[in-house]
Formats: sequence, C-alpha cells, structure tokens
Amino acid sequence: METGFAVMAALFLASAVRISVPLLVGTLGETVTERAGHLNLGVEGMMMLGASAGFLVAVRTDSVLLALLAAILGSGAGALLYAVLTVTFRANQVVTGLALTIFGTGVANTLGKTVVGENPPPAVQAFFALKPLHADLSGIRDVPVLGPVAGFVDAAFLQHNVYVYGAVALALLLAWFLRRTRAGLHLRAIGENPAAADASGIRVIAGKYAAILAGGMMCGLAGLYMPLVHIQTWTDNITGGRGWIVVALVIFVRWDPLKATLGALLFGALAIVGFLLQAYPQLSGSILFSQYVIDMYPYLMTLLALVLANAGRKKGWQGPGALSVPYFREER
Amino acid sequence: MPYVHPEQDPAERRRIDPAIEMEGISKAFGSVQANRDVRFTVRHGEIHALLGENGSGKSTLMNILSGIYQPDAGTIRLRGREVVFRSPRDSIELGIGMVHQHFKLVEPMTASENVAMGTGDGLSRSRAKAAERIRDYAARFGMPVDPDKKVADMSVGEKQSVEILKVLYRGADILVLDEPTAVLTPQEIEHLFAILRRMREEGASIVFISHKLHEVLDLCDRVTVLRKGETVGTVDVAGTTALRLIEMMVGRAVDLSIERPPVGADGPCLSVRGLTVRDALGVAKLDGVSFDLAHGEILGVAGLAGSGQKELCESIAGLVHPQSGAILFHERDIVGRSPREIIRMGISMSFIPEDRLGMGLVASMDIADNIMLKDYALYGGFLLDRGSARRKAQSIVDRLAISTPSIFHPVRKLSGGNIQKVILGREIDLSPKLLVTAYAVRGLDIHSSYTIYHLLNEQKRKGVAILYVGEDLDVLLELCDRVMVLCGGRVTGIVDARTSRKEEIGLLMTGVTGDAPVPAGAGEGKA
Amino acid sequence: MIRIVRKEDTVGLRAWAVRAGAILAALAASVLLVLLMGYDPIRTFGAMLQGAFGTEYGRINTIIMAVALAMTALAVSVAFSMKFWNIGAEGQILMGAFAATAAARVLPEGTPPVLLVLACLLAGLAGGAAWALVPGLFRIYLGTNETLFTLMMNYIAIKFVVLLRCLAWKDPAANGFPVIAEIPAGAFLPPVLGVHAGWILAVLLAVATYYFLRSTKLGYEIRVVGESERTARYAGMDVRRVVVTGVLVSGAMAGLTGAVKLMGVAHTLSETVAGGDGFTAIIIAWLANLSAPGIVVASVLFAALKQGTLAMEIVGSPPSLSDVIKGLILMAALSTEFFLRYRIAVERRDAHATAVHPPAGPGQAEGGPSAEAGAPAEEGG
Amino acid sequence: MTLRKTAVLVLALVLVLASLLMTGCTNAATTKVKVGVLYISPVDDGGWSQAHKRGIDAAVAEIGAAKVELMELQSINDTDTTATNAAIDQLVSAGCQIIFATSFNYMNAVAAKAKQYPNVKFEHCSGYLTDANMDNYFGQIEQPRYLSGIVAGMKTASGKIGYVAAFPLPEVIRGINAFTLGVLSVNPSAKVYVRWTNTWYGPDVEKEAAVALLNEGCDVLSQHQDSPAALKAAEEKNAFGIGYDNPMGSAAPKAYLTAPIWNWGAYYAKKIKAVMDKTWKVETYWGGMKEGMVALDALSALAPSGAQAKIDAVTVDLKAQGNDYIFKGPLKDQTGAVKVEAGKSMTRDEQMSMSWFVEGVVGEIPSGS
Repeated sequence: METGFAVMAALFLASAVRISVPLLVGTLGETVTERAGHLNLGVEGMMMLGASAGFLVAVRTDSVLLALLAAILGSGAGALLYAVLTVTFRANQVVTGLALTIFGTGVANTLGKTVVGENPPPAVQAFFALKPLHADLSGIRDVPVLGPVAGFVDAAFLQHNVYVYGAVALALLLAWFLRRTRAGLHLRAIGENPAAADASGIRVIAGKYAAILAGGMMCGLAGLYMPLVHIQTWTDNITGGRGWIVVALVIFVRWDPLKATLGALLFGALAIVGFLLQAYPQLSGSILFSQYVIDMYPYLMTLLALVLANAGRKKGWQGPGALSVPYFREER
Repeated sequence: MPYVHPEQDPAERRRIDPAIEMEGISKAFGSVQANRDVRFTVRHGEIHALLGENGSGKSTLMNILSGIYQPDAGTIRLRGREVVFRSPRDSIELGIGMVHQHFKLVEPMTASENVAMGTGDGLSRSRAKAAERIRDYAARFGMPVDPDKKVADMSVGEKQSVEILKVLYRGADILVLDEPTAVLTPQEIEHLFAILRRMREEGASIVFISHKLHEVLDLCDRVTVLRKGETVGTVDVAGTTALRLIEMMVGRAVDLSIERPPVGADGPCLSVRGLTVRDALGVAKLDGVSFDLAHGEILGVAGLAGSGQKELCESIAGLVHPQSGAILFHERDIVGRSPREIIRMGISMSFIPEDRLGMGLVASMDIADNIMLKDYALYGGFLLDRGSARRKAQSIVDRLAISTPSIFHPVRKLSGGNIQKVILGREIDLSPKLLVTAYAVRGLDIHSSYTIYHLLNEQKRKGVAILYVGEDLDVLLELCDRVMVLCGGRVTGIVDARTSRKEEIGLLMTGVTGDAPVPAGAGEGKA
Repeated sequence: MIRIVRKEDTVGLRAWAVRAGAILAALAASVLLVLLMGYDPIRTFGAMLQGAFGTEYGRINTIIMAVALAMTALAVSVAFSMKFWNIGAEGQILMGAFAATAAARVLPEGTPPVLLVLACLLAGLAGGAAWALVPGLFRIYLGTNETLFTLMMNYIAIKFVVLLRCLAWKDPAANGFPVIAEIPAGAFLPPVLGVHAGWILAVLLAVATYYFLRSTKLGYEIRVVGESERTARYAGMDVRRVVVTGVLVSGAMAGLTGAVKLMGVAHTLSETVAGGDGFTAIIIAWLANLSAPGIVVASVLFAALKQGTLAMEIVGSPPSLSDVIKGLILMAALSTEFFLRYRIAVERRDAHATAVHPPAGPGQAEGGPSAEAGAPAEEGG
Repeated sequence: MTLRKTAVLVLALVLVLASLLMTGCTNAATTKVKVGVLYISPVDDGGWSQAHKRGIDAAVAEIGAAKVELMELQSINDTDTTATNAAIDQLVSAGCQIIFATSFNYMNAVAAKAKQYPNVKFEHCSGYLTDANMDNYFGQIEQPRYLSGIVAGMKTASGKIGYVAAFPLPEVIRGINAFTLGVLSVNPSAKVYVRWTNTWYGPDVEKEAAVALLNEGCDVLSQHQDSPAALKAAEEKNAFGIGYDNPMGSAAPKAYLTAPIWNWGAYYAKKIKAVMDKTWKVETYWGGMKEGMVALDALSALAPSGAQAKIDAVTVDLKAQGNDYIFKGPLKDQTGAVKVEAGKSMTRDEQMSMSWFVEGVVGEIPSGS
C-alpha cells in the first residue's frame, strides 16, 4: 500500500461519519420519542416517509429547504398517526409501531415510483457538495506533529457537507435541551412518571404529542439523507433497515444524545469496516472479522448494554420509567 | 402564598367568602359512582378535614378539585368565582396545591428539579430559584430537604416534604393533603401538623383528608364527612365528638360489640421464634419477632403502617424468606418452604394489600377462575378441574351472599365488599388450620365488615387459629383474644384484648414500652 | 371542549359492528386512495380477491401463508398471555428452521423419511425454544426488558443464517452462489389435500393452544402470571418456572413454524424463511385479542391480502399498495379498541381553563373572554 | 374471540363483493399470448431487472403489443421460496403460456413448478437445470467486460482500478478476469482491486465498497453490481467509472465512461414467437456479442481518445472468436502459476466453474467458493 495507514484511517473515519448520519439523526428522533415514554417501532416507516416525500419535493422543486420541509411533514404525518393511536386511543405501542412501519414503507415505495431514476437536481447537489468546515491547511502541512494531526482531523471530520454538521449540531442542541431547558425537564418527567408530571401542571398529552411529532420529524430527516445525499437516487426500501438499527442504538447509547454521536459513528464504522478489512486478507480470513459476523456486533453490543444496565448489585437507570406504558389521567 | 385581595381588607373579605365551594359534584367510573351530588365548602384560613371511610369518595373529590378528574356534573367556585379545570395545570394556576397520598414525584430527578417542574421559569433559573426556596422553607417550616438530592434516595418523610414544597413553590394558598399521615412516624406527624398550623396562620386554606379521628380532632377547624360518595354534613370540630363523627361516617350509631367466642382448647398451632426479615438494603423489617397462636384463637396484630405486618404475613405464607428465626406450625419449621407446600399444610392467607386486586385475586378473571387460584394444583393431572371450581364458586357466592350477575363475572367489576368476600370465601373453603388475614375489612362498609367478623368467628369456633392484622384499635380489642403490637419490626407488647385499653396499645404502637424503649422512628420504611 | 370518558365496555353485537365498521372504513379509504392514484379500484380489488380466493392455486398459497402466520401468532399469543412481550418470533422461526436443517444434515442418508421428518420437526421445536430461552432467562434473573431483547435477537438470528448461507454452509454444488443445499427430499412435508401437511399441525396447534391456555394448569398459571406476578407468587406458583416454561412453549411453537416452513415450502434454509411472519404474527395475535380462533381467521385474512397483492400487481397496480392497505386496516383496527372502551364527550363549556363569568346582567354582551387565569374574582357579591 | 365474528362478518362481505366483482372481471377471450416475468427487484432499479424489462419491452414492441399480454411480478425475492412459488402459481393461474424467471435462485422453484405445470414453458436465466418445458439462457457479458477493461486501462492514471463485485462466484470471477485481461492488454502494469459486497443490489453497500476502493487510490471503478452507486461515488471523488446492465450515463454524467450492457430483447422475442408458433424448444442459450445479447454502451465523451478505435478492432475478433479470444493462453493466476497454456483456450466448463483470479487482480476469493 502506498497510501499510509493514517490516511487510510482518516478516510475510513470520514466514510464512517457519512454513513452514520441517518443513524444519528434517527437515534436522536427516537430518543426524543422514547424520553416521552413512547417506544415507537415505526422508525423505519417514518424514515421512509421522510425520504420519499423529501426526495420527491427535491426533484420537483430543486429546493433544499422545501425538501427538508417535505421530509418533516411526511414523517410528521406518520408520527401523528402513531401519536393519535397510542396517546389518545391508547393502542399498544409495539403493534402500532409495526403497523406504522408497514404503512410508511408502503406509502413511501408507492410515492417513490414517480421519481425513480432521477438524480438530485443541480441546486440541491451543489448545496450538499459544499464542505463548509473544510480548512485550507497548506500553511501548516509541513509543521511537525501539528501538520499531520490537522491533516488527519481535516480528512476525517472536516470534509463533510452541511447535513453531517447539522446532525451533530442537532445532537448537541438536543443534549442541551434535555439537560438545561424547562421543556426538556418536562419531557423527561413525562417519560419517567406522567402522573407526577401531570400533577405538577405539565401538559402531559401535549408534551407527548410534541415529542412524538418532533421525534418522527427527525426520523424523516434521517431518512431523507439516504436518497438526497447518500445514494442520490430513489430505490425501493431505500433506508434499508436502518430504522431497526436506530431502535438498537437508542438503547446502546442509553437515551443520551451526546453518546448517540459516538454510538452512531461506531455502528456506522462497523457497517463498512468489512471493506477495509478486505484489503488485509490475513484479517478478513478470520471468521471474527468476516463482515457476516461484524454485522452481528451492533446487536450483540446492544444486548450487552441492555444486560449491563441491569446487572450488578445496584441497578442503574434503565431508560425512561414509563417507556411503553400508556397513560390516562382518569384510569383507576 | 397567602392570597391577598387587592382592594378590600383581606381579613374581612375572607371571613365572608369561602375559598372553595363545590356543589352538586358527581363522578362515575364505569359503573362505580364515586361521587354523587357532593357539596363541599372551605373557608379562607382554616384547616378543613375531609373525613370518610375508604371508598367514600374523598380522593375522587379532591382529584376533581385538583383537575386530575373532571366531574360528570356539578360546579366549582373558587373565591366566589366559577371555574372549570381541564387539567391539574388549571387548578395549580388558580392556587390549589395537592399533596397526593401516593407521591407524584419523578424518582430519578432531584428535589429542586421536582419542585421546579411544571412552573413557568427557565430551567437554570427555576432550578436555582427552587433550591433557594427549598432552603428558605426548610428554615421557615423546619423541613430539611437537600435540593440536590435525588428523590429516589429520600426517606418517605423527605419525599412528603418535597411534595409540600412543590405546592408552596407554585404559590398555592389552598392545600389539599390526601392522607398525609398514613406513611409517617408519630414524630413526623407532629412535625407535619406544626407545619400545617403555621401555614394556617399565614392565611392558607388546608384540606386535610384522613380517616383517623384523633388527628382530625387534634388539627382541624371544621370537618366534612362523606359516606358512599355523598356528603353527610359539615360540622365544627369544636362542637363535635369522635362518636358523633363515627356516626356520621358509618351512618348510624356504632355498636362496636363484636361477638367474641371463647378460645378453643385444641392447643398451640403456630409458634414464631426470633423471626428476622431484612430487605434488599439490609434494613430489618422484622426484628426478633416471637409469639404463639393457639387453635381457636384470634391474635390481633396492631401497628402503624409499615411496622412489619406485611413481612410477618408474607413470611408465614412463604413469600418472604426470613434471615433468621423459626416459624413452627404444629412444631414443624416452615421457614424455607415454598408457598405451595405451606398451602398444602393448611395455612391460608387472606391478604388485602393496598391494591385490592394486586395480589389476592386475578382481576380480569371470573369468580370461578379465582376460586381455584389456591387449590388448582392440589389435584392430579395437568388439566384444571373446572367443574368443581364452578360448584365451589357457586356455593361460596350463595353462602356469602356475594352480589354478582354470575360466577363468570370478572372480579374487577365487583364492589370492594364482594371482592373481599370472594377472597375470604375461597380461603375459608380451603378448610385452613391457620388463617392469616391482613386488613380484612379495609374499605368495606360497616355491614360488610360485620359479615367478615362473623365469618372469622365462625372459623374460630371450628378451631382455626387466626392471625388478624388490623388498623382499627376498637375492632382489634373487640374481636381478638390477644393483641400483639408491632413497632419498627419489633414486638413492643402482646396484651390481653379483654383487659387492655386503646391508649395502652397506642403507646405501644409508637414504641413506648415499659421495659425496653425502642428508638422512635425505627419503623420508618424506605420506600 | 373534548374529553375522553371511560364507559362500560361495549360488548356483543355492537362491538362487532364497530370493529367491522372500522375495517370497512379502512377499505373505503383504500378504495379512495387507489382512485386518487389513478387506478381502477374495481379492477384492483377484484384482482386481489380473485388472486387470493378465486383460483385453486391462489387458495392453496393463501392457506400456505396462513398456516405459517397462524402458527407464529399462536406462538406469540402464549408469551403475550403472560405479558412476556416476545417480539422475537422472527428469530425463533429462523432458529427453528436452522435446527431442522442441521438435523437433516446430520442424520445419515438412509434415514427413513418418517424418522427424518420427526427429527427435523423436533429439532425445530428445540431451536426455537433455545433461542427464546435466552431473553427469558435474562428477564427472570436480571429483569432485562424482553421487548428490546427479543427484538435484537431477531437480527442476530438473521445475520447468523446469512453467515451460514454465505460462508459456513454454502452449497459447493451451487456454482458458487451463496445458497444452502436443499434438505433431503425425505424431510419434505408431504402434501395433504394439495397443501403441505403443516396445515394439519397448524390446526392441531390452534386447538391445542386454545385448550392449553384455557384448561391446563400451566395455561392457567401463565394467565395468572400475565395478570400479576404477585398474585401468582401468593398462589404458590413458581413464577420463574412458569415464565421459563411459557417462553419455551412460545419459542418452541415459533421454532416448529420455522421447521414447517422449511420442510413444507422453502426446502432450503435462508434468512427469508421467516419472511417477516414473526412481525406480522404479533399484529395478528394482538388484533385477535390472543384468542386462538381469532388468530386463525385473522391469519387467513392477512395471507389473502399478501397473496392477493400478486394478482393485483399483475393487473398493473404497484405492489407497495398492499402495504398501504394493510397499514390502513391495522390502524383502523387498533383504534377501534379505544372506541369500545371510551367515549369522547364534547362539552359546551368555555374552552379556556379558568373562570367562567357568572351570568352577566341582561344588557351586557355575552361571551367575552374571561379574565386572566388566576386573577381573583371581583364581580359577584 | 372478539375479532372472530368481526372477521367472519368482514369475510362474508368480502366474498359477496368478490362474487360481484368477478362477474365484471371476466374479459373476453383473446388470442394474445400471455407472457409472465419474474423480476428480483423493481423493474426501474436501474440495473439487472431494468435490463430485462428493456428486453421484454423490446420483444413486445417487435411482436406487436396487440398480440402479447404481459404479466409481470417485481421484487420477488429469489431466496424466498414461498414467495417465488406463490408468484409462479399466480402467473400460471392468470394463464401465462411462457414464464421468464430472471434470477439464478429461482432455479429450484422453477424446476419444481415446471414439473407441476407441464403445459407452461419456463425460461430460467443464468442457471443450469433444464427440463422438457424448462430452458435456461444467459449471455457472454465477459466480452463487453473485456472491452470495458480496455477503456479503463487506457483511462487510469494511478494504475489502480477498482472493481466492486457482488459475490465470489464463477460468473463474477469470470467477469473480473475478462475485465482485467482487457485492462492488461493496453496497460500491462495496471492492477485491478476487488471488493466484495455480498449483494447484487444494494446501493448503500455498493457505494461504501466503491468509496473504500477510491480511498485506496483507485481512479477508475468498474462493477458487477446492479445499481449506479459506484459511479456516483466515483463522481463525488472526481474519479471515473464503468457501469453495468444498462447505459448508466444519466446517473453520473461526470464519471461515466461506458458499460457492458444486456440486450435480452431479441432472445425474448424469439422465444415468445416460438410459443406462438408452437415451435418452442429447449436450447440452453449462451449468446455473446455476435448474437447481440450483450454489447458495450457507446463511449462517453470522458473516454480516453483512441479507445474507440481499439475497441472497434477487438470487437471484430470477439465476434469472430467469442470467449475463446479472452480466455486464451497463456494465462497465469495471481501467484504467477500458469493456468492455461499458450495456444489453448479455456473450455466452456472451465469458464463456467472459474474460481481463480488472473495475474493483475488484487484481492482474495473467500474460501468456501
């Protein structure tokens, strides 16, 4: 290999970052939803709805803003269905989520038929070709230590488009929101103990609707990344099961937006590390490093996280206290 | 905070206008009419007791006042003005604060987060403000609460303080406390009363829900009594007596004369020796408990809530495994035996926990299916014996006059008294040698209660040994042969019910014994 | 304002009318949707029905699909009855199919078909049961959330079968294609009345599940545990034993389904042997209220929908349309349970939370907005 | 319990509706030939299925739309036997006289169904089983792949060419070897780097494999994949790419050089006509450039100058000699060992079971294949 290890590693990291975006954004969305006490297994469906609506509008209007808006509205509509069914009608959350995935995937694939074969239009493409943080390093390239480090960071993390940084910003924003704002406190209270929140004067129903809708909308943005930025065309089932990885990731990162950035990066890296390993047959020949086994790791690690939360003498926080428990103020 | 009318002389105004007027309030849950045409008025600056037996509709009425439930009919006027609450938020905004019997706190959050929750300030500001206010009140009312402590790590008393702080923080001048003393030690109760009196001085109106008469007489200015969801009347505490209030609660003059057959002569049934039970944190819930129980005897167990009654019953039933000590049933130690083995030996437990349907019965199953809960496994084969369960169910329903459409009616749809009869009927039907009953009449009307007493005495005559865990000291003294008093998991005395007085037992319950004073507050459980 | 009020449960004919109405409403919405998309609804839905029930092979395929769905839904209904949220049936099916394949591969070539079939079916039972046991044990010993655990186990099973197909068990005779060799023909389930013999198992399983939950001690214990673990313990039940047994039964049934799907239809192991049935079955079990007869009927309906889709597609409708219709029906069905238990009361009261003015004097205008929340009353007196 | 009667009710309603609908559904008998097609993916996937669809459409156009009734089922997973069986049953029920099954893994299901429906002709693509009424057909895509190798070899500046490949099986290995031989014929020092995706159609995975190759310094990519994802990846990184299946220029105009493409139309027309004339027979068809089954798409403007002339010249030989032109000795494997001696060509069987890389390929064939 002429290309050095550091360069390879940086480029690999950059790939992992790109592929982790839908995982991260979806995880943030599902985190918000689950923090309000709702396990929404319809992530995949909402991602598909957002992806199809957003890409359709992008192709028709060549406007990034309108595309984002359409994705938000599309997945928001799906989330609204889920909210009405589980919050107001108190339907079982697991079953409703599964139904939403079927419905959302069906609608999205039907919608998507109209834009098959289309590329993202020029203005959209140009917008996502921008690398706003990419630095000109020619001045320090030859400085010892600093030069290579800066070069590594630049290659791995600074050559991305707005979507990537938007996702990270969203994670930071959400972490701040949950920890530092009143609405965030209220959201956590609703998910931990809706009766207590209610008695404190928090609008529980409105809060749940808001969280489910916001969460669903984020899932839509997660989905839109796939046709608009990543694959840059429409295919059936374009989100490819990422919605389910998101469900796992939320547990793996323990409902924490900050950890979600690293968790998504890790899961993203695992998804593509096989291609890197193929360059090293002595490694990829071993069954532990075969992509088939690597594909199991995210789920195994999630199981481990799930089990570890409960292990030991003192049981740690095991997620929102009222997760998937329906709430009705007057229930006796 | 105290309500101050902007224009008129507040004292004058308050004297005239009631703070709360609830009129014609009705509320039904499915087929259960919890409140019917209730009238309830509270003046400014008074502590007003809302008295009634369990199930008389007190909590429902207060949940309506705090916006949790919405009435089917009726009007609420607050300070002379008609209001409609769509949610607790509306009620809070109008200055009503409710301290619930089951704390409404978010356990993984801190005190200040719980207090600030739901208020209008930005979080960092409100957290600081809440912390400051908490310290403020801690000094003013003597409520030592650490603002940064997580609720999950708090004692029951601390949790209640946080609840009261939450209410005060929201500027409530009308406080509703739903059975606040049920979980407190005597010291904590006195402390709470001091806080409440202090608040009254500052002009707050307080609704105090209880069914403990002495507390009401001790603390309150006026009393409103509810019975079966309806208002019986409102009286001044100064002009009433305990007996009069009991009459109002139960609807007639009480004749507490319960029949008491003599103790049987079949000898000892149960001997408990040095029984010690610790919870997961190592706190002793039962500490060296020893007593004997003979066939044909009723041994009463008295004590404040959480003094170890639950652990005692569950140890005997095999649900809890004691750390040390022996439970000798007919001289055989049953410690370590499974519940099923114990059932086979003839020990029956009729345990009525707070959640009536949570343990003794399967709520959604019908009566017949519930009747076989204890003995289904005693027959051979892998199939259920439905036929005999049905016959049994029918005979129990007939014998105990359980009012139900049929034995195929889900028990959750029955009334409290009938549910209790189903459990007792089933337990008695097992022909036990030892019957453990806990809170057997909780929530029942007087008539149903007497039916239960009668059933127990019937068993006593048959030579069954009965452990009767109860709350009402009068009943304990009338029904039982001896009364064992628990405090903080220790036996503070076993007295002869024929010769003892309530006051004596009351003292023992708070840990005051002649020979070995028990540190007060030892019974305080960590929830 | 609108509020939700608990009412007496609607039961009997009215309840069925409500449910039927909801499903018809969903179908009506689907027709509208098809019209909006520019297809002929009569042609589309006609083809769908024709495809599912109109021809012999349509009916056979409908039944084949229904068999798998019903067996899986019965499996999860056992776990659901004890409130063990087993959403891992997909993985349990796969592991059942895997174990059956393993049995077929291990047994010597000359094994008589009867023995082979029995061995494979038993292996399937064991495979599914073992896979379900893992989350079961974690649940009872560590209290691990089984919903999330079983969900993750699905994906591990899928990836595991992919690993087998592409690597460990790749058929050398398949020209390099990543497929696993067919199981020997002796292990195929023979057809009975045109459909592989698995349908007999499904019928037996439906009857057995019905009586198992209703009339056996273990079934009774499972239902009691589902209602309240405290009650179960109080009644002398060994809750851990009940949960483990229930989970094993549920997993074994799902595993058996996997074996049946393998031996009756697929004949070769792949990750598509489960084909999403594990998820669909959850919905079916739930919609059927966990009742065995209801599960059978709902399974036929879902299978017909799936089978009818193919016919629909032949006449030119997009295949994803059936997912849309399925989703609509599901959501309609999910919302009906609410309307059977609650009613929505519309009350003509001041929408704003607070004070309603006492009736003003005759000359005053009516209905002005009320004073600020919390402001003390001044009029009156 | 509760749902049961509902369901019965709904079922009854549905059946009543059904009987009503069906009376309106019976279309007048026509003499159209009914043709069924099974696709593994959507017909607009931009890849394999779209190529078949292009072929079917061409065939229908050739025969006349009035004479053919087309019944197509898309996205029928070829590892899902239940779905495959149901789809074939459905097509037969609808009256199809000939059914084209366009993916390898349909083979076993098709073989079983061919026995079950002796009156229906089955055409299976890329397999090896035949029966009285079951034929198989495929094309020698190696030939245009060899030509595309010439284009890539002339285009590369770094001398590193990436190849995104689906599965390590003979069909794909044969393509990689043909491509590499094409590259080496014009650029003997170039290397071809292979990445396996283990999927035929997975745009996201294909893209990541392509990115990994580009990260390693490849400046021209080729593919044995059914989506243009690798081309898009090349375009993003200012590299170049060669497509597959169909002309893929529109997907990545700034990267696209050319693509080996399928033209199934002539074969499909021939077989459909054979059914109409009742002359259908089994022939195990393997057509090359000469037969027009495969071709190289027109070179784009990005193609190196001189490539066209070179290709034109080689095309003549390919049409004359077929695969023998590509796989003629001396051929060495990656270790340098001679696998085909000079003067000899690989037999058809050897080509069909090819499981080694020629010298010049960088990459491993995972064990077990």
